[in-house]
Amino acid sequence: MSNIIYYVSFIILGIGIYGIVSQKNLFKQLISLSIIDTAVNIFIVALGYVEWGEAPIYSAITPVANFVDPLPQALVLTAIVIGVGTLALGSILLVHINEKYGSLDPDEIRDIREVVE
Amino acid sequence: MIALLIAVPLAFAFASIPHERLGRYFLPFVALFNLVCLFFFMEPGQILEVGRWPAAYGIALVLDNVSYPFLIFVNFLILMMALSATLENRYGTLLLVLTAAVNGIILTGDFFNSFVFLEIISVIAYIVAAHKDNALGAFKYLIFGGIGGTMYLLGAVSVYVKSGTLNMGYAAFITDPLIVPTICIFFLITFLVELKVLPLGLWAPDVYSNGSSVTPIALGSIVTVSLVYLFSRIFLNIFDLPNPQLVGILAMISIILAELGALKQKNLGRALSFATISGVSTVVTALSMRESEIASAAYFYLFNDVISKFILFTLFAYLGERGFKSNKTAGIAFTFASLSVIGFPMFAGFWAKYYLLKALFQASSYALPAIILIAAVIEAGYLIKWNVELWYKGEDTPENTPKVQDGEQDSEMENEANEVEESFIPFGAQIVTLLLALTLVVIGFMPSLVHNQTMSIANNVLDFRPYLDLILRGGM
Amino acid sequence: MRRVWAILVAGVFLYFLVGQFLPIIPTFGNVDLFTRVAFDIINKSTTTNYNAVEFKKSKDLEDGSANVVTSIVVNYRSFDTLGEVSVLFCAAIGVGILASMLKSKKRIEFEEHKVLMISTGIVLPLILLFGAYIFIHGHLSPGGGFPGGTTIALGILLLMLSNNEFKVTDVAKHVEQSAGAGYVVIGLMGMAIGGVFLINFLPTGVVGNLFSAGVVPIVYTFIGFKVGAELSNVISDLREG
Amino acid sequence: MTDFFKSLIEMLRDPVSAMSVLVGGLMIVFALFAVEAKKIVDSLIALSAISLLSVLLFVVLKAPDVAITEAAVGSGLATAVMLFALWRVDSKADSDSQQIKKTNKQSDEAGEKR
Repeated sequence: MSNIIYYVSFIILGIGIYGIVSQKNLFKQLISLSIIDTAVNIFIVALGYVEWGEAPIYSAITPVANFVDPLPQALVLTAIVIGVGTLALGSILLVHINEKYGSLDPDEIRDIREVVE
Repeated sequence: MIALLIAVPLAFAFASIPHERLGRYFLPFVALFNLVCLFFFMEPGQILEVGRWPAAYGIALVLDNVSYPFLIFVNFLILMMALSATLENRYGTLLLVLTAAVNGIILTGDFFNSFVFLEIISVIAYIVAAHKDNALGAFKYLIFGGIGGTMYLLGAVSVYVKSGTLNMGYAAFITDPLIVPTICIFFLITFLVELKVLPLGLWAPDVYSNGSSVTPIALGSIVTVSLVYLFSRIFLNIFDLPNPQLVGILAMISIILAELGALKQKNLGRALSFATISGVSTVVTALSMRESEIASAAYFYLFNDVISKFILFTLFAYLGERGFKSNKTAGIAFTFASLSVIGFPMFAGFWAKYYLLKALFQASSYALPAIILIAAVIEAGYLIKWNVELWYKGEDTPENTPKVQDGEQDSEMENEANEVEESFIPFGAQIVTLLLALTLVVIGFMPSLVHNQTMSIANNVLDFRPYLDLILRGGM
Repeated sequence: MRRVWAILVAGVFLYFLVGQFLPIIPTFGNVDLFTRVAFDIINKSTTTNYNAVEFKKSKDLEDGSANVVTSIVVNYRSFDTLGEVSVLFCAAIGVGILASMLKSKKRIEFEEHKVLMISTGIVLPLILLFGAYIFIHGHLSPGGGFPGGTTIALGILLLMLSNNEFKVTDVAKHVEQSAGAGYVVIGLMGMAIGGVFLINFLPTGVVGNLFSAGVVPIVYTFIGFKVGAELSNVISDLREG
Repeated sequence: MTDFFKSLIEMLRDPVSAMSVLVGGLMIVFALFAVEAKKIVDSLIALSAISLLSVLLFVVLKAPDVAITEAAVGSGLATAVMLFALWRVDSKADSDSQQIKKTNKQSDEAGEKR
């Protein structure tokens, strides 16, 4: 079982960080933040994978416990919902910025701020 | 019993949805209830296992000699804020949830639970930061806070993977010390962002200078105190700080940069926010040295810095850059607070700096004292400049422009003068700022009041044994 | 210039992750569950001694839900979920505050679509039923309060898309408030009966039955309603502006 | 060279590695596209695709709970919220035709959850 999935999530995490630092448009930064969230969630669930384990639910198919580690999954459940909460706030903040400064590009915003102050 | 500190604010927050103004009236009573509960019904040395699951499996709330004084200080600040700030319609509900989250982050003994409370505090901070049409500052804070939160999550899960449990006491006991530094890097990034150490704290000046009476106090004092607690719990009590010299140097650079930044600010709000950054960076530098003397001095410094910034930001929110001509009491409180920040002899600030320098000289480390003195000089520079400017704002303008309507320039002076008359400070804010200014003076005369507390905190924080015994013993 | 700087930062962080962090964590898949807390949580033997849990057979365990992830989220670490619910609560309030402060009150209108109107009439009850199914069976099948509530919110979003007159009224606020208060009340009832906050005071029954996991289905129903109401508020705030 | 291919095939035999290579590779492409796309609408659609692909990965990693939550919350709601914000942000430059295209995408996405 090679660590491919770790490398995949690390690369996507790297792309997310690259996106936040390199993109000027604020909307793109919010999207990169969401990419980072997804990458970290995949990494955490992958940390809990047991090679021959089943989905951690007692059912007719898996009546006896031969499960994957359920705790990282419970943590990711919370992390996903927190990610959406932050995202919803970020979107409404972007609408505010666009309404006040007319654009989402920090350079144009900086010029308008000089004029305003 | 301990869970009431978190359940009651949440219950009131949920109950205050129907009417917008309801939350504002619940907040002072909830803060008072917390303080009464803390003083009369709880004493340190307790553990509460939520849902009666053993500490390693479920979540345990730990009330020991370190979290007890911090809880009292934070709830006292929340009560002061409830009285002094003018809250818009829904902000009361948000601050109730903030009370629950801050109590939670201080009490919890579980890594992932502190991540959830950290996220609650961050979400509320983004909303409060957007107050007074400051959406850009709030968005920048959201991006930094988002990265910080994800790093904390990675740190919490890697602790679980290596130690098998999420409980702070057990995890520290089990993980082998070799891998702790790499895991702590994740926590370190979060604290560098949240505690505004400059390269990662660039969001702070925009957020704190939006001129609202809620944002700098809720974020600058209440959240900062609870995050300093979490920083010292994780890096002094449970794990040890990865390469502390590097962190110390980074924080020292941040002090100097913040002071220089504050010096050249035209706007009082931005100058104060840079001053806050330098204050918290000083505390972080001192804490990163892991000496009980220095840590106790750091907590004293934090106490003085938070209270004086509370006064300065509240008065800035109400007065803006109008002078103190019309309300002398506010002026006195403002001057007391700024003198205390500089470290003037008869104020708490003097003792804060004195204990810190004494402890540092005993530990024979001379880099930080030099920087603290330089910072004090720069602080004295711009704070006195602002004080002088604000005190003599109203006087000199009427002399050189005789009272005759002869030019636009004159009418502009005219409406600025009578604008000074109109600017009133709500009664609650005046009382609170005066009360806090008095506490600064009282502690200036009797520093042992606070110093004994900080000594006991520092001794307890650096000693992991009682914390683990508390968790192993289990309890209620 | 910014790209170079970004690549540098991402590169340094990736080097730290792959070089320093990866060797520490166990390779993918060979995880020894015995060393982890999860082993006792799977076998539901944190307070009692270990005896194998059997679907539809073992009775009155310390936690009765068949879905182990649900038992962690709502029973063992129920405090996280309380915090989790208040994150969404604050996000919904935040969007409400900020949306009401917007000056340009411009409502997003959609093109009237006959096909969409009719298909929504057929599909919407099924979506709401599916959402309710998810959070009622939270302790048996995968899913729970959060996906169930979100599915309901998406059903309401579909309703918004299909006809413009639809408005989310104050009912959503009251549902959100009562569901949230209900969750905290269950925590306090646990405190009153069991002496400790958020204890599972109802009998847990046989693993696998519908009424089996004590407080868990009730808590998940509250969370389902609360999340559904909150997120439809968020969507309607964004739309009304 | 042959042992490289042999190890590659041997690795692809086990479902998780095979899936993580295929789906992971696709996600990396979408992530790069989302970051570098000129128009924000395209990067939003790419983001929604990443969420949906991550649902596949969660299913393969034996995490059905997380898969359902990510499908409903991550791709369903996050995309809807950001689309609404995007319409408000560049509502001036936006034409009606674009809106219709979006509503169809939105309704079938909510529909397939039925």
